[in-house]
Amino acid sequence: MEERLNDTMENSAGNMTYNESRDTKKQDKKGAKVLSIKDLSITFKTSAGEVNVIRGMNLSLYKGETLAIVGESGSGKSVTVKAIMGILSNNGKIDSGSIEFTYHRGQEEVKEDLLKFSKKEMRRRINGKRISMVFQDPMTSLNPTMTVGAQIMEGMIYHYKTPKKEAYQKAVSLLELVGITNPEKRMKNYPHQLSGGMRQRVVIAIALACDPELLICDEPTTALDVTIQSKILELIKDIQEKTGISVIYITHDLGVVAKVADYVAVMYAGKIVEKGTVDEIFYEPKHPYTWGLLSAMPDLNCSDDKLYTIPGSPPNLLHKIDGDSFAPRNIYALNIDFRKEPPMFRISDTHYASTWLLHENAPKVEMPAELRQRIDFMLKEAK
Amino acid sequence: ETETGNAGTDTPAATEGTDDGTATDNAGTDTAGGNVLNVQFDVEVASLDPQIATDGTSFEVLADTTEGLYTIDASGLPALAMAEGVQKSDDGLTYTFTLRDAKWSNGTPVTAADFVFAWRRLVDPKVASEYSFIAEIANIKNAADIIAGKKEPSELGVTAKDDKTLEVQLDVPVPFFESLMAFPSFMPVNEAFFTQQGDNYGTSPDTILSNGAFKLTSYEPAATTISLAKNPDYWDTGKVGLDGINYQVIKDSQTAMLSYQNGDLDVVTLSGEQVEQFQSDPEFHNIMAGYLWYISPNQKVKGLENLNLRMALALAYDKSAIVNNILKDGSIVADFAVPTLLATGPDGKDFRETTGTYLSTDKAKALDYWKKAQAELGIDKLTYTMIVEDTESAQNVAQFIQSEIQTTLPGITIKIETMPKKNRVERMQSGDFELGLTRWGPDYADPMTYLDMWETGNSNNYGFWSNSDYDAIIESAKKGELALDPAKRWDALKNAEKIAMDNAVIFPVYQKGDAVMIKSGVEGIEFHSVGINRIYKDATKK
Amino acid sequence: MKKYILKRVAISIVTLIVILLVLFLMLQFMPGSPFNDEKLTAAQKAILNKKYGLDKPMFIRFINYIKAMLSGDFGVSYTISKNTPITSLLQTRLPISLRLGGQAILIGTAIGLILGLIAAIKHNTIYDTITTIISVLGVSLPSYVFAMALSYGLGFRLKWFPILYDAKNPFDSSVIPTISLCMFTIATVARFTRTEMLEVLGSDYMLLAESKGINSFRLIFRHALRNALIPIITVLAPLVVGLMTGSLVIEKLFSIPGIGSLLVSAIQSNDYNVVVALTFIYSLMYIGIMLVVDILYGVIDPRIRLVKGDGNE
Amino acid sequence: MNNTNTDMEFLPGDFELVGSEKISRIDEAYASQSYWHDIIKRFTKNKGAVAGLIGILLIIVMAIVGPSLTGRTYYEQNITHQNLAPRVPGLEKLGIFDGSEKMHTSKGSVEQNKYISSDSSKTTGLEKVYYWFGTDVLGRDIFTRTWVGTRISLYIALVAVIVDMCFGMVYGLISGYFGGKVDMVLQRFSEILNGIPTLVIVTLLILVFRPGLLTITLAIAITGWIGMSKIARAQVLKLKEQEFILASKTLGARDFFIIFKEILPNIFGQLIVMSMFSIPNAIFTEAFLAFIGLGVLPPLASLGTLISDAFKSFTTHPYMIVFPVIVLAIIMLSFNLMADGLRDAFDPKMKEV
Amino acid sequence: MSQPLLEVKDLKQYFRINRRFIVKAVDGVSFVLYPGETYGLVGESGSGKSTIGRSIIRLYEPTEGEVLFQGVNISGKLSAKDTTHLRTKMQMIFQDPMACLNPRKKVIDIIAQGLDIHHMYTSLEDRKEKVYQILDMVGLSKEHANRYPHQFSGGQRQRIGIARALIMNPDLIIADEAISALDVSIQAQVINLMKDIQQKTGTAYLFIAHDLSMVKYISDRIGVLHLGHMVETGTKDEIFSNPIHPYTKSLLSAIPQANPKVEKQRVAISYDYGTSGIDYNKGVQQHVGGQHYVLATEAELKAWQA
Ligand SMILES: Nc1ncnc2c1ncn2[C@@H]1O[C@H](COP(=O)(O)OP(=O)(O)OP(=O)(O)O)[C@@H](O)[C@H]1O
Ligand SMILES: Nc1ncnc2c1ncn2[C@@H]1O[C@H](COP(=O)(O)OP(=O)(O)OP(=O)(O)O)[C@@H](O)[C@H]1O
Ligand SMILES: [Mg+2]
Ligand SMILES: [Mg+2]
Repeated sequence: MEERLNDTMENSAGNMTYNESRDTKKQDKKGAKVLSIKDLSITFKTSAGEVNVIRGMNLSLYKGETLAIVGESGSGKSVTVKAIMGILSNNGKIDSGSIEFTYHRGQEEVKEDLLKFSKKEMRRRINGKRISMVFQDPMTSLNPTMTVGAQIMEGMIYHYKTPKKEAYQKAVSLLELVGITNPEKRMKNYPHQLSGGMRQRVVIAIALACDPELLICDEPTTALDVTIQSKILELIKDIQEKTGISVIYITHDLGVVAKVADYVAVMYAGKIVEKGTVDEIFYEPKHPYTWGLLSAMPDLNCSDDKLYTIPGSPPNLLHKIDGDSFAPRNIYALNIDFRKEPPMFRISDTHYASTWLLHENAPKVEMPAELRQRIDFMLKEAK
Repeated sequence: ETETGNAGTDTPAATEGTDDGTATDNAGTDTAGGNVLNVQFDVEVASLDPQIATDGTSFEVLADTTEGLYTIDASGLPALAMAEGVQKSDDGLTYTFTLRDAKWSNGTPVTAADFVFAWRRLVDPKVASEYSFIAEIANIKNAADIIAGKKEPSELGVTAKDDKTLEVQLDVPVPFFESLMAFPSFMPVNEAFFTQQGDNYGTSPDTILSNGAFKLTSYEPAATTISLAKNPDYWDTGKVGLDGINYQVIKDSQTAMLSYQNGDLDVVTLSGEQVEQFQSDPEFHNIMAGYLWYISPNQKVKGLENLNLRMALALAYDKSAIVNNILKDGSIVADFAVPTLLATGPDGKDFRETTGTYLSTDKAKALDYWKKAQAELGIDKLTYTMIVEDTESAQNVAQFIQSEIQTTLPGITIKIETMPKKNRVERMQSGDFELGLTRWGPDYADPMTYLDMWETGNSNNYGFWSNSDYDAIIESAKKGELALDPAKRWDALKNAEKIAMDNAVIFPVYQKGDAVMIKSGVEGIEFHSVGINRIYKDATKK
Repeated sequence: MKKYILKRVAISIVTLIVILLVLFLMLQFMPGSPFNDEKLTAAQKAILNKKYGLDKPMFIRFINYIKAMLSGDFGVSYTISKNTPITSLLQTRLPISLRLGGQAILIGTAIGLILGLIAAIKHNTIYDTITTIISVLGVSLPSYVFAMALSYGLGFRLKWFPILYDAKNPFDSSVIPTISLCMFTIATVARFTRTEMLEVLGSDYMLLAESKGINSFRLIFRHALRNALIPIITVLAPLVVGLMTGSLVIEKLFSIPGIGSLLVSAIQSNDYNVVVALTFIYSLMYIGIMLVVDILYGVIDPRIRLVKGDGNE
Repeated sequence: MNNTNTDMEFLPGDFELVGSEKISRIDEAYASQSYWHDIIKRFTKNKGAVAGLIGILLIIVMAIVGPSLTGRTYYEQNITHQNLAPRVPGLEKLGIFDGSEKMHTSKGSVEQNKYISSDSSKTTGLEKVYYWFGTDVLGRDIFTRTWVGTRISLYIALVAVIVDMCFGMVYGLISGYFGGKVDMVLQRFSEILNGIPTLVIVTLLILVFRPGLLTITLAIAITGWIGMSKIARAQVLKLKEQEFILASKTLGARDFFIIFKEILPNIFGQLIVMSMFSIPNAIFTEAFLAFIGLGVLPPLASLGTLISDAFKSFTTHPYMIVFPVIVLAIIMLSFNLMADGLRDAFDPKMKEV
Repeated sequence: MSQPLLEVKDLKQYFRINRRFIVKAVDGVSFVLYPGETYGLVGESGSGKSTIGRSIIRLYEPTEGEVLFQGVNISGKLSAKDTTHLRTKMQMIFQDPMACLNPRKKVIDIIAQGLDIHHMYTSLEDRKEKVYQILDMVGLSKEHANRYPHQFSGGQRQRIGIARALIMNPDLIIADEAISALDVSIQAQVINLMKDIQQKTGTAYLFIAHDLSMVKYISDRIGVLHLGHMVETGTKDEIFSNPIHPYTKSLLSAIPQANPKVEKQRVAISYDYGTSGIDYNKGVQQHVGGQHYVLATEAELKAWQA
């Protein structure tokens, strides 16, 4: 399998070899590329100055695949997917890059750069119908003045002219699917009458209502208990299996990532710092940030020791970052990290990481011992 | 939102006046179609019941539709109307009228009983006509007692000898009795029709009868448009030149003028502001009105009891600047207490023609008086507040007088308080004022309509001035021996005016004129300053 | 909710009676009387007062009035249209004011909303600035200045519309008055719409709606507007009352036989019954509309609960 | 692709571990921003707000110095100078403000200039006279009167805002926050007050009050606050179930603490904007008061009375109304722009420009 | 064990949606909480966890039942003294760190709010000092005191929320999903912080959360809630190693593990109240052993344990 998450390689250095060949087997199974983000850079204008929130991002997604994006709060996960949907806030500007989306119009397959679409075109052709999104904050992302039923049915009626009755039936069954009891009654409720978890499920139902080709879930299950969470994740999986849609998950819950993702992208400060298959990321992480992330997670089996935390806080993107943005928090930082930005180093056809530690000249640094231990335990468990 | 508006619904009454407004030729564009005159009113008609109506606007419409015993002719003198002839007894106490063959618009003849019915209503306390006092002025027998509730209305000194003969008895001879008979309060009402309509009388074209030149075709209470059409049953219908009249109530003078310029109106009244613009226009006319504007000093206020101070104030402001620069509507300087063109004496001359002028502006003299007053009062500074009603012209005049007095008489400060007219009247009647800019309109064509105001105890003697010589003259001229001798009475009234003016009881300012625009082609509208303001019977429109 | 409305209606009736009582008290102190013509003597005034029952104590008059009112009798006018039953005055005048005010409110609200929406959607652009200026001018210029400018321009110079109101041609002749009346509404609505819409448009649920791919029209009108309506209807309510009960100035300027100009004359001439009847109508509308607004609050935004315990046991 | 790699220059120490000492622990993202500095920056970046501020300063300066610029007093009458159109030295050469005006009569319109006689053999005595804004019907200088009137109107604006803020706002906050019975009673009370047409109430004030600024203040205080109270109430209804309010409650915050310390700061911006809308209302209420005799005493005038007086000459001498209206419009526009700017600047959430 | 800090006895909290529809959010829940202990409350969303928290802290008026806090009944009408006691000694941390901080107030004022309300300082200097101390305790610096909430990251905001609660020196903190909006490393920060604080001050926590690994990590005892009923409670070991109630079982089986190879295969046990034939209203709290109780009838308990 070849470089499949990373189409344009900014850089490849050292002993890593760069291979253009394609893994045809994989492609056959998973189908064509649905989404391909190239060199995306996004800036927000604020009173304090311009904030470069996404700083050159590359990502692809194939049909039927599930991609998980993880990373620190504020690293730009939501901004990225909002850019895909064309719903960036007005002060945001896309400086460069492209987002190519392949979809079906009737039988025909079309590939278009979403960034070239006007908002109006996006709404008419893409949003809801072909890409739909589950929003991060269920408390505020439902319209407080519309019943949840109306909000679920709206997309169907609008896009497909579904008769009201049919839409109603479908909405009820969707609510049932996402595990809401008494769906008929809940249809008539206003969002404030539902608990946070219920609201989140409603948001999911809205996203599923129009049978999209690409589903983006921005922290879809943070407010849900684990039973419902797993129900919903399975539901999405089922749908994915049946219809072959592609899914992007954004989540903080590594358990969820482990459950659903085929591929994982780790974001830090507007960049993808590591990406690879889910196994690669969980069992062979290469980037110090990923190490931190995996260590911080509490483990059902681990002891009462203190949880590991990553020191410091994320960089202020208002200021220009010299070198590696993670360097100030990185206990394995090299001198060059403060001077030069690391390129994407290729580890395997599917696994890339952006850290100088992978450079041939760098000292051999292994992941922290506790993490190693934990991974070993996990691997053992897996057998 | 704020509101500017005219409170004024009070109006003069009685006979006589002058005409000034017969318009010139030239065809104008006619929008109303036919020969219909479009006239502006600035208030709504309050009532079309002759015994209830009190205001000039109502009177004007009443005069279009209803005719009393007399009407006022173009020269302002009473002319026979429903009465065909009259006989006056030698003692001047009994009048016998013979009625002409005239019909109400429902076909019933106009009879003497219609007059009796109407006049009894006028004095009946149950009807509570606000104008019942006019029957007292006319001195009709028992009127005062009936009004006061001491006698029954049926005891009023008026009787229908037969259908066409009406006899009226007076307590005291009244020199202006015939012109009073043209006053709308004395207009007839058909009893049968009136009782039939009950409370609805006079509220729509169907509930009112006409015996005059026009009849109503469109009207409702407080309507802003009223239409009249020529009455074919009118006894003198051949002489009526118009096919009809449309009244349009427009309270804002600027809108009215725009409508006039648009051709929607034929007759419109101008505000002072507009005069400057239109005064050289051939369609512009000045009409003398009866109102006298004056300042009333309250003599109970410290300082104002001093004659020198009153004289100083009365002479200190430039009246000609007021009429020429501020009002510009044909108003004239008032150096008198009884207006011009109000009353004609036994000598056949206007009252003013044979009397002098008083209190003419003289700033130097004013200053002298002020010095004397300062010495007498032992002060050198004074502040008075002048209360003024909220109309545009009153305010401008007041501010001008304020500035004039303050410059002419150093040491005197005048403050101005503006208020709605009813507040001003209330405060003046209760003596709660220092200086007040006020006005008085005539009720009937006799100097007495002004002079009896300054009698001791009269409710309109705002300044509480009291002079026994003056009181004696007035009393005698009303009911005493002077009443029996018109010529002597006339001279005595001139003397009374002199006494009042020499005492500076009031500080006259101006006699009001009206500025109207009349479309060329409209002719023959009669304007009067007393009673019915405009009569359209002889008007024509080309 | 039904209980709440019933309770509110009951309280509103009491409020109305209190208003009338206060009014009676106040009228008691109005300078002068309906018969305050200088020419009337004290005796004559006494006769008139007696005829109309004005000699009775205030409280008795109040009770009598309420009694008569219940049977639909608002008394007669004393001065404006002597002895005319006020009901018949209202019959002809009220519909005119209602229609004109209604027109102005509808048009004003519609235009105001549109302007406000444009300003909010095109935030910080020239459109935004223009609407700000329009709405500031709309409130800072008195309506009579607008009215006169319009009748001069459209009526007199261009002759597009008649200057005066004409009952026979109520459509054409109400164009200029309606425009002058709705300026204030336009301005107010535009401004509040803009402020609120800016907030709403920036909210998360608008993003969700946008991501559903529905068109802008639906986005704005189905999703955003309702959430912005609370302050708008709050400011709109008194405007509705004010306009529907007749504008004092505009009716005078255009000779519109409505109840606004009637109120002015009535106050100026102490025509008590007319003042009371018109105030009653005004209060009735005011209270009614406030009630509607309060109910609307709950309908528009289901989170707003006016009654404690409604939904929370 | 590898060629980029060859360009890379590595320094000798590049690939050495830094060690933990260089790792930052305190973030300095906002350390440099001071609160006031930030507000001022946000305010000054807002062009409208700055324009508004300049407008207000300009109007205030003119209200202070304007009346003494022409050497004429606001009450000085010169009846021979009445109804003169504006004439400004310098500008008159451009054909504007040259003292001429158009008069429409039934014969058509004529251009006339009262300063200079059309008959060159005659003089008007006004050739050297300049009235920048013209004169009124009594020959008073409109320029001076306008700026004197501005003083009064600014005072009224201040009163209106204070009444709104002190009374209407508090009333609405309390009514909305407590809801239930309190709301019922307070709302009914304001209904009674508002259910009687303002015209009736204000007309009756004449019995109790004497003209003057105190009366104006009171009249505005009686009815001016209700609109604001309704807005404040509506805003509170929206906010009072928010989580940070609940948080305050769990801390045992008293109701008034919550109302004034928690809710108010969050709606203050909106309320400021709202209160700007009550200014013109107050200004015209004063004009109406003047009309029934409770405003400032003539010859003193406010912008409102100047406008309502000049309105009577609208079709004949339109210039009389133009200047007071323009000044009023500038005041309103400036206040509103500034209020918008202030609201945005004081809103710490507003990150966007 | 010592005297309980908090005793919840048969708490019921109903919401009336409309005349016909009443939500029984909490339907007869009892549990105790001891000083210095952490009690984790888990359960389905909508099962009434937040409602319990809010009823205890008296944001809602309980429909029925008793809440005793340090021996004082706080479920009825409260005297001024008891109110002050309740409001100072029991605090809450909210789920959404942004929504629960007043956006127009500086951090120092937000944190000092409780002090202000209960006049718990001698001078402004003292107030400032106390805030700085707390800031330090939650790992913020005093430079942060003059900022506004939006100028912080999510984790920092939650720290502010914690600081606000801590400054009152409470005996009980109710943390309603205090960490679910945060990312993993920040969650870890906050949890570490809470544990630290507990060690230092002996504060008890009522910890409401979804993330069972976190709950397991922090709690001493756990209560499992379902449809307004406490279906099972016990120490974390009792619950995790010996779950009895089918809902608990299903819940535990659904915990996702950050181990892709395992996770992808794992199948959760499903549980549906409607079809399970269980009636919570019939069950009583059955003692299983230790502090382990299950809501069940005798028969059910037998069946489940088999
Ligand atoms: N409209 C905006 N204006 C200015 N900055 C913005 C805007 N929207 C997002 N940002 C900034 O962009 C950065 C990335 O935000 P984003 O919402 O994508 O984070 P995230 O990765 O989704 O974090 P979380 O996990 O907390 O949701 C943040 O620093 C945020 O402050
Ligand atoms: N104010 C309220 N009015 C009406 N119903 C309410 C209210 N608050 C909560 N409910 C209902 O009570 C039930 C329990 O809600 P609660 O918020 O306690 O659940 P939760 O366990 O906290 O759920 P989540 O984990 O999703 O936050 C839900 O059915 C909810 O709809
Ligand atoms: Mg996000
Ligand atoms: Mg909850």
